[in-house]
Amino acid sequence: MIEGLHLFVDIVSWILLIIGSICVLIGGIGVLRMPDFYSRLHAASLTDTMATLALLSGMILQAGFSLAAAKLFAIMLFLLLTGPTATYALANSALLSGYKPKTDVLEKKVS
Amino acid sequence: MIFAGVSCAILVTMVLAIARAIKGPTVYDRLLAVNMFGTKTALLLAVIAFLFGRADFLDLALAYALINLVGVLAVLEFFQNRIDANGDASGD
Amino acid sequence: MTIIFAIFLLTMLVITAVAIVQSSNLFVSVMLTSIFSLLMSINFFVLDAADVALTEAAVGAGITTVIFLSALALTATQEKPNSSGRGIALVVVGLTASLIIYATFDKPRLGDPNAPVHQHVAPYYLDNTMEQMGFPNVVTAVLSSYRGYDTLGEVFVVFAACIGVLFILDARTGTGPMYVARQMTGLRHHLIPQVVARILVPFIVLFGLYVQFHGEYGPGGGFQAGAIIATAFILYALIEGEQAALRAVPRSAQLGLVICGALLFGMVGVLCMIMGGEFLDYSVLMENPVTARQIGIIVIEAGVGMAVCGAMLSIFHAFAARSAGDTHETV
Amino acid sequence: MKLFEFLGYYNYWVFAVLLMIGFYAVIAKANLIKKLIGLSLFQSAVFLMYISMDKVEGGTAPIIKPDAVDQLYSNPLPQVLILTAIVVGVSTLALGLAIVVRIKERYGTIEENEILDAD
Repeated sequence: MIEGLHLFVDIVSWILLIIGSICVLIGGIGVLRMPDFYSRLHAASLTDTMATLALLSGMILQAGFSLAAAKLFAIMLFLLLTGPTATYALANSALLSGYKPKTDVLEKKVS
Repeated sequence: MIFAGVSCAILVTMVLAIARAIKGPTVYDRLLAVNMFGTKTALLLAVIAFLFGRADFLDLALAYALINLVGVLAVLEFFQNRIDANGDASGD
Repeated sequence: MTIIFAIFLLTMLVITAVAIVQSSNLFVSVMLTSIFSLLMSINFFVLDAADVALTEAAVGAGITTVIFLSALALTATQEKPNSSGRGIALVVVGLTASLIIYATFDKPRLGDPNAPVHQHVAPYYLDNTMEQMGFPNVVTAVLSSYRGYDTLGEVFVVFAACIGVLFILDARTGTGPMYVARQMTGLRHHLIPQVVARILVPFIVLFGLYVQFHGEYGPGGGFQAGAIIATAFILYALIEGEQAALRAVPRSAQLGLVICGALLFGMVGVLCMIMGGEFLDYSVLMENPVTARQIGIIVIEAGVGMAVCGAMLSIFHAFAARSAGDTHETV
Repeated sequence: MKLFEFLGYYNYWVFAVLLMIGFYAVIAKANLIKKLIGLSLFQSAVFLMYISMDKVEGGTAPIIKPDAVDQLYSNPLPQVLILTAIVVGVSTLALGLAIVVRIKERYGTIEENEILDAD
């Protein structure tokens, strides 16, 4: 029973870690390949939220019930708090400074 | 072994972020790349701490998670002043 | 594994360094410098230097960037093109680089346990720290006890640099109109960062105190803690403006921290002499030498933390006050 | 194995290259802030070399694990030197920047050749 539980926790944490890695990679590629600043921001925020959540919860499951798990939880909490804040601040100040989103790419695709 | 894979994924993302930081074109793009690089550093440090089996070194990742915001806010603070002073928004 | 990591990270380091020097926009250079510092910190961590990595994290993530930016706000952000002497410089640099690389082949390979550097005093420190100090972090033990003189010197260098910056930038404790900084404007529009940063500041201070007092058992100590706590107050100054930050921690308090920290360190040494030992020989402070050393180390680490925190804060405020509303200078 | 032996010097090569990149910025650039950035690159290169020397193969950071037997630890001495040097480096950098700010106020420029012309 305990063996089975351990295996289950391991499998769940691996799945979470793999999802996290894929999200990190997608975000990275998006930051490089997206056409303008706001869409890049969108890609980067994926790594700030989803990847952080998946990777760190995977690691918490691996760490078990220990001090390390508490520290990982704190890291997750603060990353989830500061990452979107930085993204928001960036987007807001870019918009305030008059930097407009690029829309012609989308229009070309639609028409 | 899975941690080695995760750290490789994060390393590749860091390379991409550096490419964006060097390419630009606007200051905001670079700032975005720097911020992303900071959060990825925190994640990578946490993963490496696990990979090396010394989970007591998670303090480093915690330090980055806490103070990474300061750099971005500082750039916005001083940069906004610049823009107001010059009256132009291109920034580059 | 380590070697693959190292090659990856070090190559990124070189690319970033080239980009820093290449870029003609100084803002861009400073941003890339902060990436450089992050990479450096990971490198230190991979090379088994957790304490150094934490120091680089504490200093590089906040303070260096902020000081550079406030200096840029006071000077210029664009470098003027200038190509005179570039050829000679490139030749000199290339020659020297190849000379140094040629010389590295005489060095022991990375990680060689028989390298001369590992044979001298390091084994003594590693073998005796647990017994003589009673705590596991050898770096803290060497920093504050075995090599206490060095650290005292470094604290006084930080102290002197802080005094120098204050003299050069003429940031007096006076309250005349010219020294009261105007409210910074950059983050006035941003409500969400303000709220989040207000939540964050106490946690950063708490983490700093943890690093300060956990330094004997994990990575940490006075230098790192001082930088982290200073970063917290710098964040407060960024979101609330200069005036609010100076109300919270006035200039006199910052200078007091620096002076008290440096004096505390020195006084512990003098106290050891009064008690009949040598300068900074903590074992005479109490009956039990191990407890005495621990007490001495905690006190001097607190002194280091205070001095570094005060110095970083006064340096930041000296720059920020000038950039905020400085029009009185008529040299 | 031979390749890994050879790659054992990679840290020192990067040290040499970084050192010279920093040095190039100091001697070839006329902008004073760029010179200071170059100086801090130079400084970081030196830090990297010291920390490279402290690494021991199979070792770990010098925080002693009480229960481990025959555990190798990296050398604590270079770490102590660099730990203090990082903080001192920031304070001296701030001193340099303060001088640059005063030069800008006095001469109105931070380009070396223009300052020399103005004198």
